[in-house]
Amino acid sequence: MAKLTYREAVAAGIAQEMRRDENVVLIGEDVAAAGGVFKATVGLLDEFGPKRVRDTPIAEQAILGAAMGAAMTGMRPIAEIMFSDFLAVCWDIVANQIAKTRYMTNGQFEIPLVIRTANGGGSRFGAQHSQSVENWAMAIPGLKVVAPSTPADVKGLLAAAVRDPDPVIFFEHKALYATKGEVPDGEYVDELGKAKVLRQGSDVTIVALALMVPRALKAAELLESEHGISATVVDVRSLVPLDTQTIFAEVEKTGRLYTVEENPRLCGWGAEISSLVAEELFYDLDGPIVRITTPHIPLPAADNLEDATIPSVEKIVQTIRETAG
Amino acid sequence: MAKLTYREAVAAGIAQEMRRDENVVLIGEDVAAAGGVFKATVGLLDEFGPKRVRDTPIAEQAILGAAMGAAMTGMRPIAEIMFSDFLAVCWDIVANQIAKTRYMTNGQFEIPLVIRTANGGGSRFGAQHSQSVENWAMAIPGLKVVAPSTPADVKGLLAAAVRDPDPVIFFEHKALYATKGEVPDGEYVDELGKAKVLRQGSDVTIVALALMVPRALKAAELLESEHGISATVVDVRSLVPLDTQTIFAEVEKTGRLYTVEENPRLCGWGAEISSLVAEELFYDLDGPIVRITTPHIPLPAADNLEDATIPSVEKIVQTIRETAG
Amino acid sequence: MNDQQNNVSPDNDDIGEETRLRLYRSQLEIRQLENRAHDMFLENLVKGTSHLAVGQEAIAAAFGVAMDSEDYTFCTYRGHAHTLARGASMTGVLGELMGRQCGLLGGKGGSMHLTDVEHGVMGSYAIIGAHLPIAMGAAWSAQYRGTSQVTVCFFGDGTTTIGAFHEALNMAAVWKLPIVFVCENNLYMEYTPIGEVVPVEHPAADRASAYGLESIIVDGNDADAVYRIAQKAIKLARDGGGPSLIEAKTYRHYGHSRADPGTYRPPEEVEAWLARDPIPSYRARLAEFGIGEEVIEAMETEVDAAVDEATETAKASPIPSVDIIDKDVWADGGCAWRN
Amino acid sequence: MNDQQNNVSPDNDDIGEETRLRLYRSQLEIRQLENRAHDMFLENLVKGTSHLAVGQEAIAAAFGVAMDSEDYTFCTYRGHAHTLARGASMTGVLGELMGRQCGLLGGKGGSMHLTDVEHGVMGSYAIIGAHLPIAMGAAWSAQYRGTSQVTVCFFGDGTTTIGAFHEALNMAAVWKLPIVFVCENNLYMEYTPIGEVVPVEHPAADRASAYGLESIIVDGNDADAVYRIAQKAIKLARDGGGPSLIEAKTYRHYGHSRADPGTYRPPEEVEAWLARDPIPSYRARLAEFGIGEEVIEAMETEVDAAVDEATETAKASPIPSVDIIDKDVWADGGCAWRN
Ligand SMILES: Cc1ncc(C[n+]2csc(CCOP(=O)(O)OP(=O)(O)O)c2C)c(N)n1
Ligand SMILES: Cc1ncc(C[n+]2csc(CCOP(=O)(O)OP(=O)(O)O)c2C)c(N)n1
Ligand SMILES: [Mg+2]
Ligand SMILES: [Mg+2]
Repeated sequence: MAKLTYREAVAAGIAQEMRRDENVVLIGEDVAAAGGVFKATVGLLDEFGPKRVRDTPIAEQAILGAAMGAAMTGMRPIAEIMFSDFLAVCWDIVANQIAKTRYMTNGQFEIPLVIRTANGGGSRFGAQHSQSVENWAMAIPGLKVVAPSTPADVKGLLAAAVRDPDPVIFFEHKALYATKGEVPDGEYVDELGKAKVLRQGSDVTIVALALMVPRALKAAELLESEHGISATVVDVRSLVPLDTQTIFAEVEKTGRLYTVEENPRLCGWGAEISSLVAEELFYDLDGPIVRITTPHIPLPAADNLEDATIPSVEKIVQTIRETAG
Repeated sequence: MAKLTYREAVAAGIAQEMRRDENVVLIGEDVAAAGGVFKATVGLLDEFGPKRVRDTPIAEQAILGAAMGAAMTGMRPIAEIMFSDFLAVCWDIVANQIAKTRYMTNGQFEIPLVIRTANGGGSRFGAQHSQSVENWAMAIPGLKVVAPSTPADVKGLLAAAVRDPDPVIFFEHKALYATKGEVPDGEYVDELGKAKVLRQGSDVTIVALALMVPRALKAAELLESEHGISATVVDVRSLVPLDTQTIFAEVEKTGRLYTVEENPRLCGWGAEISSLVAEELFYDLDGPIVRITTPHIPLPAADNLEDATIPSVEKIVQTIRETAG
Repeated sequence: MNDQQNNVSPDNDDIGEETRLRLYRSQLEIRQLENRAHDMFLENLVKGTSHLAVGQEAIAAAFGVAMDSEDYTFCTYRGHAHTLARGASMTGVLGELMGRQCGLLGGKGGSMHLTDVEHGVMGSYAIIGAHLPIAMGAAWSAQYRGTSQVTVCFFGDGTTTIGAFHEALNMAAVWKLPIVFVCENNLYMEYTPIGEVVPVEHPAADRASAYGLESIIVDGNDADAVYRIAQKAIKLARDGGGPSLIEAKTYRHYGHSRADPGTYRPPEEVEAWLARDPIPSYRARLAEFGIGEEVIEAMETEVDAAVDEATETAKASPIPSVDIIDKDVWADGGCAWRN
Repeated sequence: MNDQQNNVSPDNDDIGEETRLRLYRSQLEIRQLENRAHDMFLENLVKGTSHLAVGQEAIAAAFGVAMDSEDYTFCTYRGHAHTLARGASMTGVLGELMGRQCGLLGGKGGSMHLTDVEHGVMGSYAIIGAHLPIAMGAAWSAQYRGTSQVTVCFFGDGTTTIGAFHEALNMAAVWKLPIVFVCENNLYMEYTPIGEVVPVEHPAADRASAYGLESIIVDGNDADAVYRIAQKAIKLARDGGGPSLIEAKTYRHYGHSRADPGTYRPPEEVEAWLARDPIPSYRARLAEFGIGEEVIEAMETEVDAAVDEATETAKASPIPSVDIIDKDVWADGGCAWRN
């Protein structure tokens, strides 16, 4: 096991797949010579050359159109959309073309591509460079949606995404790029659609994603040590496919569900999980399902404002303490 | 009261507001000379002239950019996006610009504009011209979201949307354009953010929107007459602001909530309402919250396939019959 | 600018009889099938919407004949013509319009999404502009994989004002991709004349230089002229010379779509263009080049019969089983988003 | 093409001393404030990211001076310069970069969204291309309301490849809107040379003809040259003559953003452009036109003092109250999405 940063794990996952399969290529703005604005693709141009690692114009529709056309004709492109906020400028290609073409053509195409994008807040970049939009992707039939919280998951899930025959939107979290963790050496491939139980408790189940996972874990520690509340923490990892089995099993055990979402409140992924549980596990519940989310507002930029907006460890602790009684 | 079609009510609402305020203008593809592809803007060019009713190039980003820039500088534009599916090609202007600019600038701007768009299925147009995407809009902080089900609501809510100082996405339903209903004569303005209780029952509460409203009403009749189940039907009308007071009051009375959504399952507006109820009304519930939605798939085109996909009266009846016990 | 002429006489024929007959047959097939589709609307056998290319057949036919079987076509909702021109089955096309099991997409896609991968028809796209970047991607793939495949991407004049057009042209030019962009300028977007929404005379050709490309305009109602230009552009692409942007002037005889009688068009304009109908004029040219009336008539009879047969087969085809609704969202064949 | 020269001598001065002093002062203010912002990054007083316009000041300054106070400016994340050039307060700019209460946006927007409606600064937009259609909308509004306001919209070379650029230019041209599009070609998008992603030499000017516009290139490091072109284009717009597209050649001295040391640029290139720094050369020109050293120095001292004072005021400003988080999502001042 090597210790890698989350950003190094991105490059490691891509490199692993590019070595294995020459149809895997990487395109995006400043991904090649510059190694990406988040330095998550450093070294790939050197190893694989400009034919396979390509800088593009600022033209997100062209980038994803290129990826889709290539995926329809035998390639396995990885396309970077620098910030997930910019998915909005190419949303038609994502939501209407990539997602629907296999179905509309009665299965004539496979569209095996990965869209990597830097998601989430915490960098004081303001409302157009900090959004968590994983719920936008989850709402679109035909897309798979992954959002890892650790370097190991980055490598393993990215490899799985590249090998998957369907289009996968891969949300990397900006505020996690610098974090470090053990990553299995050698070829490492994880499985899409599996949640991970990171901590087992008996009172409440906390379901979290990406940056919210370390916060939920920390909150669980504090709940235990300071408030005597024992919490399970589940890292959802993959919104589509959604591992309802794992989530449901944990909710059944504790009878209480908390979701911790970075996306703004309305129609977030936590709403979907909440509604599934309220429908299918209603009689196992011992109390209300509580969603902890960024409020339904654009994200402010100043440090103290941003910190007070995105769910924090304190916010999680406080909400659970006040409602888990 | 005159009997108008839903499409005539669109033109009537726009005309009412254009007569009142010369800063109200209408732009879009083929809205002027042709009166709109759904004939919902017939007569407006004749009455108000080409300065106020303008045909545009096929350039949805330009259309909404024009509307936003105009709204920031004293006008009250109404912009048509022909099919709501095309919101994807201008999603950046909607979600990142129009929705966020007031907040980001600390309130320096008001952005009073209306985006009208034809939403929903039932016309055998296939997956790129039939989507229900009101949940996309609901997920974006800074947007108001309205979806009327009757000609009267079209006129009244459209007028309210034009007068509202915030950006409103106004979803007209394609399959309702030909329906008729009484519309108040003279100046008629409704209020955004108010749901309507259309039918009062004692066993279950059905919450529906747009095309799903007449289906829910019909289902409620059948449930009553054939299965002895007494259903309340609430027309949500406005997703943002959301009238939780009215919805909650009705759920409290029956103890059972059913949502009927045309949008595909994941992260639909029903999930949001379900999660609100599961959090705030948990102890008033007598059984699971059930969501009836279009499955999480792109919409097929052939008549029989489309009919079997979007929630039908039968599907609503059957689901409630099987679960309301 | 490259306004194409026909300075060719029967003694000096660069195209040849066999190709000419293919060009005529393809135009005829499209015309007859489109007219049949129109009739079937009126009988309410075709559902949803539908966008006919009657009047514009020469363009699809000429490219269809000029392309190799491995090449890729991308087209729009007005794509029955381009789909047929690559060899897709008439039954498959009509069946799809009617929402039948025998449809190219099994009824799932409808008239706006005709696709037939086996014949290189890489899809019909219903959102303006979207398919230009996607076609560009297929061209990139051919370049990357080192095949000699060329991509041809058809679109309308109204499409030249949307962002995706610009993004695709720019990237195709920078990457020197093997693609031919074909703008069928039929003078109207839906109901609005193109001149009211574009500040230049030639919506595509006047923009070629913005991408470092040659300005090319061709008479889209003359299959020979289009065929020559197509051959040249396809060869350029195949030889690594990069993309072309071609503007073909043409006119649609019907309205924009099923719902549109096309009354916004001046009668003189319609008449003038009907007089330039590509099919009778091409028929006359066949005669000029010495092809016998009996050969032509035999072909016409054959095509009529083929369209009749396809119509009957499609009518006899059952509607799709509702089981397919849950199929093929994912590559595993299903639609499960959860375990 | 319209390559601007300075064939003007001190005896034949079309610009005049007062304007020249305003041009110099504006450039200086921008330069000093940007350098101060840079220093404050290093002290970690400026948070998030930040994109400096050092080296490109002449463009913002010249337009700032040429515009009327009622006119509208739209700019990008690299917009401190354009914001200051319209008269926004230095404290407001620095305060926003630092996330303080005194910031132009109260700390809510950050460095990429500077806006000051009172001074006609209609916003800084951080998503490439988006503000071109929005600026076009403001110009349409001025035309509709019958005011004489002109809109000026600044953007970079890299922005010429995105769809929104194309859509906005086309519609502005068709509607003959009172707007001036100004492309600041600093040779790079972020880290990638513009020549690698655009198939023409001049990313904006070579595309003007696609919108029926004149091709205009100007030395963006010469405030006088930019001022002359600005006056002309603004007058054209104000007189109902429609839009212009101007390409101003320039160079940024720092990297793209806070995180970027700019090492991908050849040292010779950097050196050559540093030698063409707009500010020392403009200072020399002032002397040429007979403006005394003491006048210049007094101005420089004044500007330094103003920047110092703004820095101290901003530093002393408290951080925003968290109460504002819930404010101004809606025009009613609040953020309620439910009753
Ligand atoms: C993004 C988008 N906007 C609008 C439409 C509606 N629409 C369908 S066809 C059409 C006109 C297209 O004109 P043109 O490109 O000239 O093609 P033609 O129909 O003439 O073949 C429009 C506006 C669409 N499908 N997609
Ligand atoms: C749609 C979109 N794509 C990518 C980016 C990331 N990005 C920010 S600045 C920039 C380069 C812009 O280059 P240019 O237009 O030349 O402006 P400059 O920074 O040189 O002033 C890029 C790619 C963005 N903000 N928006
Ligand atoms: Mg056309
Ligand atoms: Mg640049």
